[in-house]
Amino acid sequence: MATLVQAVRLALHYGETHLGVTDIFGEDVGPPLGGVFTATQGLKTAWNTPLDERGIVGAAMGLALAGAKPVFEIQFCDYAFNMIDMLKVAGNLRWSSAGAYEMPIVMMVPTGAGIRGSIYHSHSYESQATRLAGWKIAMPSDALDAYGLMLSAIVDPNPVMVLLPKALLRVKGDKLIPGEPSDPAELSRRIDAPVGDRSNWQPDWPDVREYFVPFGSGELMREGPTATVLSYGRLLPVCVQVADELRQSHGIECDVIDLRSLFPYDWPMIARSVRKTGRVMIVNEDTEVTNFGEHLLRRIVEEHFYDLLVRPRLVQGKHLPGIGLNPVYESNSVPQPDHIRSALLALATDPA
Amino acid sequence: MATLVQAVRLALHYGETHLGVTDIFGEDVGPPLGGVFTATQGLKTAWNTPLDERGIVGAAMGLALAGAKPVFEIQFCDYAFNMIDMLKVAGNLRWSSAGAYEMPIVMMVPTGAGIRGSIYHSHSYESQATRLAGWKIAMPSDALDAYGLMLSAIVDPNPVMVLLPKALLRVKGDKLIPGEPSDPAELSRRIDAPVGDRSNWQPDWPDVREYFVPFGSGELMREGPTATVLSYGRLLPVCVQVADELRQSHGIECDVIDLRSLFPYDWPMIARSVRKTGRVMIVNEDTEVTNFGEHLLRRIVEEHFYDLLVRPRLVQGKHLPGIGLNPVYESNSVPQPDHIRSALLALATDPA
Amino acid sequence: MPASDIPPNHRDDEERSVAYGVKPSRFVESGGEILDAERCLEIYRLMVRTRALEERTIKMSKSGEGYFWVGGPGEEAVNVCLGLMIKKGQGPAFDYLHLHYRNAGLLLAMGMPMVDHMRQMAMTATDRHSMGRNFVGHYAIAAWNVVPVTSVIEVQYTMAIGTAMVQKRFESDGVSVAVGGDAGTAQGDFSSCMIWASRPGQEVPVLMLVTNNGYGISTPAHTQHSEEHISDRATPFGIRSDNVNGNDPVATWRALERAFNYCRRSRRPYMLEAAVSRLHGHSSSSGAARVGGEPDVVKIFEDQLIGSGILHRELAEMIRHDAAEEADAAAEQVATEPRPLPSDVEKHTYAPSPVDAIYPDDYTGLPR
Amino acid sequence: MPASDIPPNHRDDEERSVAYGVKPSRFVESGGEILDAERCLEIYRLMVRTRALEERTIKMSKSGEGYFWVGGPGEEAVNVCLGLMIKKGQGPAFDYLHLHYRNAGLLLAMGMPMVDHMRQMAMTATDRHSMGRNFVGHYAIAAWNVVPVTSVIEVQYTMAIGTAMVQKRFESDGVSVAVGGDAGTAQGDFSSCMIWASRPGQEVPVLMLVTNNGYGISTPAHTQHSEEHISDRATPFGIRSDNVNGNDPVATWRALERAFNYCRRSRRPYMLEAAVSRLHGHSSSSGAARVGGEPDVVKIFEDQLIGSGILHRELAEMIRHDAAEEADAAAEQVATEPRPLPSDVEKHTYAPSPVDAIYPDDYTGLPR
Ligand SMILES: Cc1ncc(C[n+]2csc(CCOP(=O)(O)OP(=O)(O)O)c2C)c(N)n1
Ligand SMILES: Cc1ncc(C[n+]2csc(CCOP(=O)(O)OP(=O)(O)O)c2C)c(N)n1
Ligand SMILES: [Mg+2]
Ligand SMILES: [Mg+2]
Repeated sequence: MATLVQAVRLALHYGETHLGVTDIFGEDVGPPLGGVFTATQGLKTAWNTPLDERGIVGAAMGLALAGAKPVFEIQFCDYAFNMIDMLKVAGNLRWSSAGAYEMPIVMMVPTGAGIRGSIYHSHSYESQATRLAGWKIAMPSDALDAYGLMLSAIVDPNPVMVLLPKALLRVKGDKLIPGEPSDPAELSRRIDAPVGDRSNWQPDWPDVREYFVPFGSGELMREGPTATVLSYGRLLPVCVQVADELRQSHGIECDVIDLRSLFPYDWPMIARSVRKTGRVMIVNEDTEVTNFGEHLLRRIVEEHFYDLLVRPRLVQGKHLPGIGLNPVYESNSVPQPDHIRSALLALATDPA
Repeated sequence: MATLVQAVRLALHYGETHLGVTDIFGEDVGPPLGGVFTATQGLKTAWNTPLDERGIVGAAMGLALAGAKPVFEIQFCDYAFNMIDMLKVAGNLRWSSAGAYEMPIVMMVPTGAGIRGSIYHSHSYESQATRLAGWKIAMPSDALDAYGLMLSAIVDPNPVMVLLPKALLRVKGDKLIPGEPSDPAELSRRIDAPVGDRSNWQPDWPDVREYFVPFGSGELMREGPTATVLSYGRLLPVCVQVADELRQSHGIECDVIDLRSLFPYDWPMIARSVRKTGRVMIVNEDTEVTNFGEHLLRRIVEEHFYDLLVRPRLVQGKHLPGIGLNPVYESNSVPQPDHIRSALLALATDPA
Repeated sequence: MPASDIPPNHRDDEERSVAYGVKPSRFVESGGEILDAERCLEIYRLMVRTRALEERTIKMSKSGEGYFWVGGPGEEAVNVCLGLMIKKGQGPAFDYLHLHYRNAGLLLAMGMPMVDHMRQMAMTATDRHSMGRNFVGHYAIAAWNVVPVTSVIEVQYTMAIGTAMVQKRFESDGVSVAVGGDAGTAQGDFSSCMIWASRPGQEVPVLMLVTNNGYGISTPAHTQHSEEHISDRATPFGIRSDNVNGNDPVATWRALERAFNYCRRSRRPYMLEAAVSRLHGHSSSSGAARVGGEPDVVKIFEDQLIGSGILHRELAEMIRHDAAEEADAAAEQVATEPRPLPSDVEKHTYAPSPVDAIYPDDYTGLPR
Repeated sequence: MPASDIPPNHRDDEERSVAYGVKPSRFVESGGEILDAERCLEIYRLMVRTRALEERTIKMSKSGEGYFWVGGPGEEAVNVCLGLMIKKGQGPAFDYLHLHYRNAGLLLAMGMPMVDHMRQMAMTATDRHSMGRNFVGHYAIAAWNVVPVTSVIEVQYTMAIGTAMVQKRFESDGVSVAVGGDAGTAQGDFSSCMIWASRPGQEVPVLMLVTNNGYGISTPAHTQHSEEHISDRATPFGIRSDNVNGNDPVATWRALERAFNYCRRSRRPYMLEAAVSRLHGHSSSSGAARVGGEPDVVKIFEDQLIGSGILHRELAEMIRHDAAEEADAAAEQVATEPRPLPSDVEKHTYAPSPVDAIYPDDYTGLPR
């Protein structure tokens, strides 16, 4: 099975061969490197930019205005805070001009902690991103969703941001992408650039096919009557694992929802589950003051207050200036499996 | 009584004469204009910068690192989205360096709608600002608080942002600043620059005195057993007015809390009121996805869920790409007195 | 002046004039340049119309027919000359325009009716640029490649990189024109544009035009900028540049012509700085009253044309009168046009999408 | 070489050498410059120590004693020469250092013990720069005006404006030194620094130093930058500039000396670009293996010193050996030092404040 980052690469390949992608660019995105996480290796329309995030966003907007279909990468979301004004412009340009222009750009950006990235390779971005009106925001937690969300991002004529969980990029999926060779070693041989000199290397792309994960559609990963767990990205697999453990150890069965699309989010799926369980936990790793999880909680409280049996929980990153390099920092500021487990157990067993 | 913007000016005067402020700067902050809202007229340390917000923040940080005490203005918060990376650095620099350096900078910035400012003079900033770990964020709703919060911002050795509600800048306070002449016409004659040539004008500063509003201290504007209204900035006076009307018309009496300090916020005051009333409404004009009000709601729900008698309300701005110039846009995207009134009435009368 | 009297170094002008379908009988000389009379008259008429439009718009900001005014009185020559040179149309074969908020003259010269400007000032639902959402002069016209003007200073220079890349690929002679003020060049985006537009082997046809009025709101340029000419900043990047007196329409025409010729042919960037006046202060926020001490390009050009016998005082008077009437009529027309409705607030947020389960068409509020 | 043999145009060098307390008996000539032998040996020794420190640190990144490595093998000459010229101390009377992540040599030359660098690599609680929070080489030393290094490329150039303003006011001869790479100059902040540092009548003593290693991570500079020399960008702002071969320590010393002299005396900005090698790739992310094809400044200088009879091969061997031992000992020492604790996570967020009802001392989690 493809890893998440291979899935992104396959999606971009499909995008540039079938969906009209004209430009894939960013710092170190073109040859020889093909992206610091290899997301753009071997792509025919990938190119390198100057070290200038504002220029990257501006160029993407201009390309889109002139009818091209750009996908750009910001190397780490930690470096996507010097051009939020431009992201705002991209999000408001259609509205401001009463529909005169569209802004079909795709931004992809590695986010979150988990790679020993110290203060500047550990930021989260969803709370920032979901504030950008006019944008759609997605965050896959596995390879197939990454493929399907990237394809949706490409065909959607609006600005779309795909947040890539850094720590999951090298994790293999458990479902095949349509057209993906079933042997992961074969896939790697065909599409991963060799170490060392790559000047004569050419990928041998498998014949992957169209597969969309529509915006606004979550995925119910586990089903159960007791509680609702809402998550996405890096901590989603942890939530699934914790839910499985609690089923084993305590016979507690929960809905685990992978949002996948953060804006728009799958409100029907969330509401259905909350009505059913009356117990809600929201999990993400972004810092906890003015956090996107707090928005989800607000919607739930505003519309399902009387359906809630016990107090809802949010498990989030601490409000701190950074995540330090020594592992003691990350394990004490970003939710760990233990925190999630004890929070879920408490939620499930609170007397109603 | 001084207007809010006069209070800011008096605070800056006190700051540069008694509290060690060395530099007050920003675009059009120095002579001849003294700020697009006149906040910096006549100040001896006020100077103009190039049109470059990144340079402004960087210069402020450097000044602070070298022992100066800078106060800088960003002309409108609408233009404070191209340097959020630098605000993050300012907030994390002490933490990152394990206390090697402090970062005593003050940023003041007009925010919010209400001045027919169209798409780019109507943004709010509190949801953005409260995400900045390491910063303290304040927002006055009247002149005296503006004075007291500015003085606290100046003496606090950490980065402090003072959000100034644009639409209230010309509103007169109802309490005198210590040392303020009681005749507002006299005050104006003494400290407002004349129209036209000002090259020979000198302000005649009144002898204002020290007055601090500490961070983390809210103000209980109205008291009552029925409900808790949490607000700040531009909509705070509207909440007070609505609360007064409901007392008149329906005999409903509510706590109205002016947060004043958004981070840290006065949790003891909030918790006390929520325990008392069990009914909560949070009001601000920022857009509603990942809004600071949602954080306050989360704290309340997480810690006082079982104290809540009815579902809490949030009254916030709509999730939209902008606020348009024609008044129909603002009145249909930013909370209006009517919305606040009907939400409060519903909150107060919901069957528990 | 018979054709044979044209000095030899102006012969190319004669040829161009013929190409324009103008009988090359008369010329105006100024700033060491020469321009044929009919072109001068055309420019003059457009400058007068622009001025009338601006003045009527300022009046609206004071009368309550609109709120905020910002515009370009003093920049008419640059705008009109630019507008007349634009390769007008939709898509990368044509010029892209990345403007700021002082470009009414440019749009008038391209053929925009005054009423299109007035509608934005009056915030009508019929405002084609923004449906009453944006400040006046914040144009957006897809059919002419006028990309939406945003109030955020200088971001237009970064967007111009992208449109110019597409133009270069299409092997058209289209140019991406980015226009901004002098103070704005302090933003990093101005520098980004130079770096990106001059990438070795990847140069793109961006015409960076700086209208230097000597101020950013209240701040004099000379207190913040050490550059003798802003356009000198192009040199280290191998970008060709020039500067011109924007109060001299003839010189401005020629400077712009050279700039466009270079960009169209070489497919490389060019920077032109034009010194202009700011006749009504920064915007209505500073009163928008007529300020003294600044040369008035319309008056200067009028005197020049009258002095060289091309324009009669009576004709000038008539042109001014017609322009004012045209502006009044446009203002009157928009006064009764429909305003946007509460139901319009969310419109045009999203384009329809086949892969969106919540917003297949437009935005409709938070997901439900 | 007796003093009388010194060519006349190097006489000032002799005087300077005397001022340094060095007997001007021997000199090294290189790149058209000359430098006395004792200084050369001092530089050489520091360069070797820097290289040893870097190599040991790289080893830590592979052995698990630390994680990520980034540093400056190839930039030793610039760093060491710079470090020896710093007016070291706290406050505006001294130089401020706004660095990036390749400046170990600079700090060693200023007198930082190796163990201070190693502690950050090993993420110990004793790490004086960041208490185990930041990547190696992200120094912060208040006593020496080394302001905290942040990974965000190029923001140091904007902060340098502020420290230089204070230095100018104090009428000291302190300089604010900002150091960054070549690719980073594409960020607008580099341009901001030039604009702010050269404001007419408000010039400030910023020394902008660009270490040009020809790459930003994997991207060759020549594919993105049209400037022949980055330092040419200073010219339009009236900022003096120069460029130098950073693989020539003698030329580098002289170029830096001129730069500092200018800034210290004129209280104005200066830009120096140094061409350097990148001997171990960008960082441990790209393997940090030694790469071929790049000149090695330590080797070059060693050969130069040996060739001119100033250094014996045996002494060079010994210096290298000692440096490696010193680095090993430092690495060993930090291995057993305490690590930060869970209770340290919130420490140093806030400075104590008399006007904070919630956080009078440090941050303690959300308000309660
Ligand atoms: C990023 C940003 N910062 C600040 C402003 C506020 N502002 C609007 S116009 C202006 C001055 C612009 O001066 P200049 O670039 O010379 O253009 P001019 O108005 O003189 O034509 C400023 C500071 C803005 N619109 N955008
Ligand atoms: C704002 C920002 N964008 C991207 C990065 C990621 N990054 C780290 S180093 C680097 C390349 C820097 O190249 P250069 O400025 O030439 O310095 P060098 O590393 O070559 O010394 C990049 C892109 C960053 N740290 N900061
Ligand atoms: Mg200007
Ligand atoms: Mg480099």
